[in-house]
Parts: sequence; structure tokens; C-alpha cells
Amino acid sequence: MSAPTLAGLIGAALVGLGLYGLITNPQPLRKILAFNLIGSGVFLLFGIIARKGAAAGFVADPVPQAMVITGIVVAFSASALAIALVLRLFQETGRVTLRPDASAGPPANGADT
Amino acid sequence: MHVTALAFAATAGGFLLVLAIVLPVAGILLSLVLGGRHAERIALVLMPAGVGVAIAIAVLLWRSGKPLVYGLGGLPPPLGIALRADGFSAVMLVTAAMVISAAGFFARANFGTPQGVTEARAPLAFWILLQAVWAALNIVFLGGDLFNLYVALELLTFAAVPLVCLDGRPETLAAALRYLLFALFGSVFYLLGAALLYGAYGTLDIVLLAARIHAEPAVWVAAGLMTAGLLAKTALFPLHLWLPPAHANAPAAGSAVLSALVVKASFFLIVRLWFNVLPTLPHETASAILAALGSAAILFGGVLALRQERLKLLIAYSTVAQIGYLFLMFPLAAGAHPWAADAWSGGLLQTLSHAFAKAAMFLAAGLIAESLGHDRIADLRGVGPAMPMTVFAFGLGGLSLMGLPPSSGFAAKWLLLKASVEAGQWPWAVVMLAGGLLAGGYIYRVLAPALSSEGVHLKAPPQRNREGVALVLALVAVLLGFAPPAFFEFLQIGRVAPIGGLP
Amino acid sequence: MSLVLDILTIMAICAGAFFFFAGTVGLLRFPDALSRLHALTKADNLGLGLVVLGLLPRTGSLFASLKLVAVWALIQLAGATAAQLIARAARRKGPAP
Amino acid sequence: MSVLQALDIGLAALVLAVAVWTIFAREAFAAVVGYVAYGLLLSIVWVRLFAVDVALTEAAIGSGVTGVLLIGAAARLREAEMAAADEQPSEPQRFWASFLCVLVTLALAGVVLSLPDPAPTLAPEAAQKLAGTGLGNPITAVLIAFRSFDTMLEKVVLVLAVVGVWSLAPDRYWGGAPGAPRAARPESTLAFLAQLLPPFGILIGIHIFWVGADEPGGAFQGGAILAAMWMITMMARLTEAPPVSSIWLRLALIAGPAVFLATGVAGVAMASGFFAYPAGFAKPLILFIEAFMTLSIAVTLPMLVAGPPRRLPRR
Repeated sequence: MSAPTLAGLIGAALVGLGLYGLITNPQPLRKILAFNLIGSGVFLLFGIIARKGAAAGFVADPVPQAMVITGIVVAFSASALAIALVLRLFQETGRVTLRPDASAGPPANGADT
Repeated sequence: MHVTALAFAATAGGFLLVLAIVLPVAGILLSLVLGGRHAERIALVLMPAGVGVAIAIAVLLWRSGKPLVYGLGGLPPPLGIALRADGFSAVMLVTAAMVISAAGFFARANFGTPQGVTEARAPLAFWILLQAVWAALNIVFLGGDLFNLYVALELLTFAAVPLVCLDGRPETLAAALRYLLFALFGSVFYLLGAALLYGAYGTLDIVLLAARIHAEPAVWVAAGLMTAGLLAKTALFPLHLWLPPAHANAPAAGSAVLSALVVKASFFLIVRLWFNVLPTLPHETASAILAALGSAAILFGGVLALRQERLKLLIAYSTVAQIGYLFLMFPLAAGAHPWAADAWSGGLLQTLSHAFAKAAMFLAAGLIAESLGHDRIADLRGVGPAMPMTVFAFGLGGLSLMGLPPSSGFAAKWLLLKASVEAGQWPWAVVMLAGGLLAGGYIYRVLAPALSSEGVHLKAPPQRNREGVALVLALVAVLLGFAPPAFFEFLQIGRVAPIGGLP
Repeated sequence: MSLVLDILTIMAICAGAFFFFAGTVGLLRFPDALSRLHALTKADNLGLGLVVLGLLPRTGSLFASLKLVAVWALIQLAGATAAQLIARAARRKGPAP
Repeated sequence: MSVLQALDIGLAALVLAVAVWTIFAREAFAAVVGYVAYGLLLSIVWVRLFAVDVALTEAAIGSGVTGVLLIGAAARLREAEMAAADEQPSEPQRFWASFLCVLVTLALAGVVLSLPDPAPTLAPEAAQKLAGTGLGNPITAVLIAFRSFDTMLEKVVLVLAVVGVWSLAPDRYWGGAPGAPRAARPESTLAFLAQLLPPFGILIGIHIFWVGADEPGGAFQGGAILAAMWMITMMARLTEAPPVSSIWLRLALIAGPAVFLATGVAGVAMASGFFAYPAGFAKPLILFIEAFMTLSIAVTLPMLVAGPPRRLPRR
């Protein structure tokens, strides 16, 4: 049970757990949390591939590790945009729900630019 | 390996590929710093230049007959990233440049910075996001590395989501949030598949992967995850819930770009994945599943479009249906059969014709909604005589969706039809005909009241040049139907002959 | 000489672990937020101090030991501030949290 | 079963336990607090995978700044939770979701275990090309020299996220400043921390950026620490966010990607192509680009946490 194999199992479990949270939890904030969980599971996967790819004097393959750093920053900006949307939705409607209300389209009377 | 040397000789026109990306990215950065009216001017200057670069790439590719390649950082893959342009990407580059330029010129009236204000929120955001969508599309069409394509997909998502809720109404915020969650789910599963491919083969470059991949569990799971992720972003049938509210609520120019191009980017990657990365994989079952989902999308989208009371929602559901046609290409275009080339050309032409036709229809619907103050289909009586050019553009676009003879939609569907009959897979043919009937149904539902002769009161008569933009797009959708056979050979450039053959 | 240092390290780290354990038990057993905070901050800071003390002889260079002490000082600072803020929030929210 | 293996198994169990808590906790605030702890535990897992750069990034951005974002949102959304209580998915939906997730997990675990153990790697190529860049840290070399297009794009993604967040503001607030205004007399203990910490934080941030060329560290990690220092002063109301229309803020936001793009384009003339560095000048150029990247990150992250503009612009 070397560290990479263990981390691989954790990564797979995190992806499954995050997917469950993303599907079943109705609250958008919890869905964003679940999305971050899946993201960290995927990055763990890159991590063990890097560790198993240790060669040429490096303790790990630098290319997937660089991808993980880029991935973490992109995942953060995704969470930032999603959180800003949730807060604005809460500010506008007082509720935070993804359920489309009756008129999912533009209002019947307002001119739509 | 001979493949590496052959595939990565940086061709002469390589720098054009870089220019196609640097222009919009520089535009984004300059527009944010200069702000105000400069953002609009920068965008309107860069767009024609971008169309020129895209056409130059297409001409160069046509003359060389081989995909253009450019290694970034002076490093060939696998360590560096390569940009590749083949027939499909060159054609999509030109389409993206034209549709975005049209949307930009159309949107000048809605998103001009008002007088007396140095800078307003919606105009600045719109022009930056429009250039960002364009930059992301160019990178998706030219990217040669799967992780680079992941970052491009994220750039596309961050540019498209704020476009949906640009006017800030509550239902647009809910639609944008649902779109963002689906898009994030899609890109994280795409990344998961890419991670598995890197773990198995040590590279993420498309050409190198194609040479190394053979059928094994890791590749099947990776392909399944990546396809599922990309299907969520393409809004194919079971995963289409986010599309109608998102595309219907965006501003007119925004929904034209979203429906015509943004949805096609992830479809482009599915084609890249199954035809360029995994040609050596037995694909019968996967293609059958994709085509079955496509058929369900055609029928489901068509029926739902028939039942909509708002014009923009009807067009959005028609997008869900027309996307289904694209996936009929997978079982027919794969394999070294005589009809494969026709199916490939048919699928690509359907992508182009839907891009132009749907952009024209959304712009026309935007004009109608502005002039009448609403877009309820029931109350569209007499809008035809009042706004002839707009309704004519809408009708031409509808022609292409229905697949009636003079339009490119007809040529694309005819090629797919011919291929499915030759291949003996007749269910796809039946579905296509049913889809055509449904499309006819919902287009008729709009045109019948519109062309009735009753007078209607227009709040504000539409501007002539904006109607012209919608009409030009619709005409291009029709003219593509008369494309010479050379055009279809152009589409074949860079297409990986399946089962182990490489260009 | 190194034997004495080793014994010192083992002793210090065991004591530190014990204080961490005590802090956690305090967190679980004590009735209200303020007493839990009390248990946590006291036990954990002391525990951390002992663990750092135990590790000091084992670090190779002086610079690494300074880094360890800096880590301990920063955690003290952050811990104290956080405890203050939580205590103020708990008191403002009402007697029985 | 060496002690390290025991540590690994314990750590793995702890990470999974906190992750389960994050998904199944009843209250959103409790889940978010669990997520921050989960992020820090994950950083230790990254250290065990010999990825110290990634551990730094995960701790600073993955759980630190994301944690601030989520805690702020969870605090504000507490009262909205009651409304969403009635939308819990039905039993059959829950069953099918868990069935699908178990399937995905097992397939993934099976495939991950079957991946070749000495995995095919790009380490030899990276080592060979590392000398050309004059850098010691291979990850910084991959980020800024070999796959620089990814990193530049990712900086543009950050700028775009800021534009997206700003575009969510109501029209009347455009030109105003996001976040809370500066308090007249900030006197809480947070103000004390916000006065004492930043000098050390800025020093450490710049050190981590500078040392990133040869040791674990770099622009992202250093920039994140500098961003944290600015955020703590903003949270303590010692400083306030600049207005959205301020030219300096926008220049700082685009400094990173703009310099990266300009150097890349200059590479076509001076070196062998786009994003190529002239032979002898790789390291100074890379540090030059990284300096502006650190500045951009140190400004972008707080702007993303501060959110859209919330105050009227001062005429």
C-alpha cells in the first residue's frame, strides 16, 4: 500500500463522493463545494501519476504537477464566479434555488434587448 | 518515431495560427484597461482583422493540402504544446469569425456606451466577453494538446456564462448558474479523462496519443468520462436542461453566439476525440449510443419546440434538436467505408449551416422582441408586413433547419441521409425525416401568424442595417448549400483515415 | 550527547501529543463554546510549543530551526486572534450557544 | 508496515472522513468549515506525494482563498437554507445517484490501480531541457518555459473571472468599489492581526516568489500569500478595495498576462518562435514575467473574493 496507490484510491473515492454531492444536494453552494471535491480528486489523480513517473533525478514528473497548479487556480476562479452568481441570485430573489420558475423565458411585457 | 518528425515540421503559415489567438487575447486585455467606448472600438477593429486571418489560414491550408502545425515555445510535443489546423478547424475558424463579427455589428445599438457616461457596465462587459468567446473558440479549434483544450474550455465557459445574465434579471441569474454548474461538471470530467490518458501514455498531444493508444480499460473509461463531460457542455439530450433558459435569456447578440458557436466548441472536441485521438478504438457501440442520444434529442427537442409560447425559447429548443443531427455522423463517418467521407462532410456542413442559420434566427428574434416589446408567438400577428427583412431572414434560417432544397441544411442532411441509406442504418434516416417534419412544424407555427396581413403596432421600427446583418447570415446559410465539391475535399484535410491509418 | 537530545525529543513530543489529546477531549466534553475555546487554545498552543521544542534539535541547520519557531509564533498569533473573534461572536449570539 | 505507511493510512482515512462530512453535513456553514480543514489535510497528502509546489498552492489557493470565499458565502446564505429544505431529492433519485457514483468510483479505482507503475513520464525530456532555461525548479520551468501557453491562458481566465464577477453588479454601482468601506476606527483584535501580520507576510510572499526559480515556490504561491495579506487588511477594514474604474487596479489586473503575451510575441523576433526565449536570456526573462504574474495574482484573488462593486461611485 504505497502512498501513490493510497492517494489513487482516495482520488477515486473523492470523485465519486463529489459527484454524489453534486447530483443530490439541491443547494447551489453545496454543489460548488462538491465540484471542488471532484476537482481535488482529479488533481490527486494527476499527483499519483506524477509520483509514479519519477525519473531522471526528479522525485516526480513535473509536467502533471504543473497542470495541477494551473488546474487549482482555474478551479478557484470557477468557484469565485459561481459564488458571486449565487450571492447575486440571493440578493435579487431572497431565495437560492435552481428550480426554474414559471416563465423561464424573458418576461412577457419587458422589451428584451 | 517517423510520426513525430512528420507531424511536427512547423509549416510556413504556422505564425498565422498564433495570430488568430493573439489578436482576441490582446483585445481582451486592451479593452479592460482602456475601457469605456474604446472596448467597442477595439472589438470592431479586431473582428474584420480576425476574419482576414481565418480566411488566410483556410487559403494556406487549401494550398498546402496538409494540416498546418506550429510548436509553441520552440518545443515539439510531447513536452511543448502544438497548434494544429486541419480542414474542420479552418472552416470553424472562418465561421466563428464571421458569426462573431455579425453579432458584434448587430449589438452596436444595444451595447453602445450611452452619452455623458465614460463607461457603463453592460457595454464594457459585453465587448470583453464577446472577444473572450472568440479567443476561446479559436484556441479550441487550433489546440493540439488535451490539457490546453481544457483551459480553453474553461475560458469559453467563463466568457459565455456572464453573457447569459448580462441584463441581471432574476431568471437569467438562475439560468446562468445552472449553465455554469453543468459546464463545470463537464470540464472536470473531461480533465479526469485526460488525466487517465496521461497516466497510461505519458503525453496529452493528440497526434502522439493517436499513435500510442490501443483498446484497454483505462482508455475506455477515459473516453467515456471525457465524452460524458463534453456532452454536458454540448447539451445533448439527457444533459440539455440548462440550454433553453440560458440561450433564451441572453441578449440577442449573445444568444446568437451561444447557440451558433459556443455549443459547437465541445462538439468539435468530441469529434477531435473520437476521430483524431481514438481512431484505432473499435467505435461501433460508442457511436451507436451517441447517435441514439442524437435521435432522442432531435425528436424530444422538436416536440418541445412545438409547445413553446415564446419565440426565443422555441429557437433555443430547436438548437437542442439540431444538435442531435450532429451526432448522427458518428456511426456513419467512422470506419473505412465508401460512405464515410459523405457522412463526415454532412456532419461538418450541418455544423456550419446550423451556426449561420441559428445566428440569423436569434438576431431576427431579437429584432422582433425589441420592435414589438414582447416575443409571445401567439401575438406575432402581422409582424411580417411590418418587418419584411427580419421575418424573411428568420424564414431563410428556418429553411435551413427544415432541410428544404435550396439551403445548406438540405445539403448536409441529404449527405447524412445518403450515407445512412448506403450504410443500411436506416433508423437514422427515419429520425432525420421526422426531425425535418418537426422543424417544419415549429417554423410554420411562427411564420403563419407573422405573415398574416393584419396591421401591427411597432413600438420602434428596426434599423435597416441590423436587419441586413441577420439577412446576410441567413443568405450565407443558404449559399453554403451550393458549395462546390472542392469544398467537401477541403473538409477532408487532416481527417484521420480510421483503423490505424495516419495522414 | 545525541542520546540525551533523542530522549529530550521523545519526551517533548509525547508531552505535546498528550496536550493535544487533552485539548481535543476538552473540545468534546465541555458544555459551552467559551470553555471549549479555553481548552483548545491553551492545550493546543502548549502542545505545539512542546512539539516544536522536541523537533528543534533534529533540524539540520539553524535556518530550519528559525523557520520552525516562526511557524509556532505565527500559529500563536492566528490562534489567539481567531479565539478572540469566536468568543466575541459566541457572547454576542446569546448565553447558550 | 513502517511508521510512514501508518501515517499515510491515517491521513487517507482522515481526508475521506472530512470529505464525507463536507458532503453530508446538514448545515452549509458546517460543511464549509469541514472543507477548509479538508483542504489543509490535502496539502499534507500532496507533501507525501513529493509535490511541495502543489502542496503550497493547495494550501494557499485551494483551501485558503477558496475557504474565505465559501465561508463568506455560507455566512450570508444561512437564512436561505430553510427555503431549500423542501427540495431534497426523492428516495429513488438518491438511490440511482449513489449507484452511479459507486460505479464511477469503482471503475476509476480499478483503472487507477491498473495504470503502469513506472508510469510513462516526461521527466527525462524536462530534465534535458531544464538546463536551457537556467532554472532549478522543474515545475516553474514547465509552467513558464515549456507549457507557457497554458499558464498565460490561465492568467487570462483569472482576468475574465474578474470581469465576469464585476458584470454581476447592478448598473448604478458601476464605477464604485467592491467590498466593505474602510472603518473610521477599526479596533478589533482582527485589526491588530492585520497590522502585525502583513509585513511578515509580504516578506514571505516575495521570498517564495523569488525562491521559486530553484526551490518549491513561484508566482502562484507567492502571489497567493500577498493576496492573503491584502485580504486580511480589507477584512479588518483597515483598507478598502479600489473602485472598479481605477486605472491602476486594471493595469495591475492585466499586468501578468500582458507582459507574458508581449514577451511571447517578442520571442518570434528574438528567439525561435512564439513563447520561445532567446538562448542566454531565459532566466532573467522568466523572472521578469513571474514578477508581473505575482503582482497580477496578488491583485486578482482579493478582487474575486471582494465580489462585484457594491457602493456608488464617488463623482
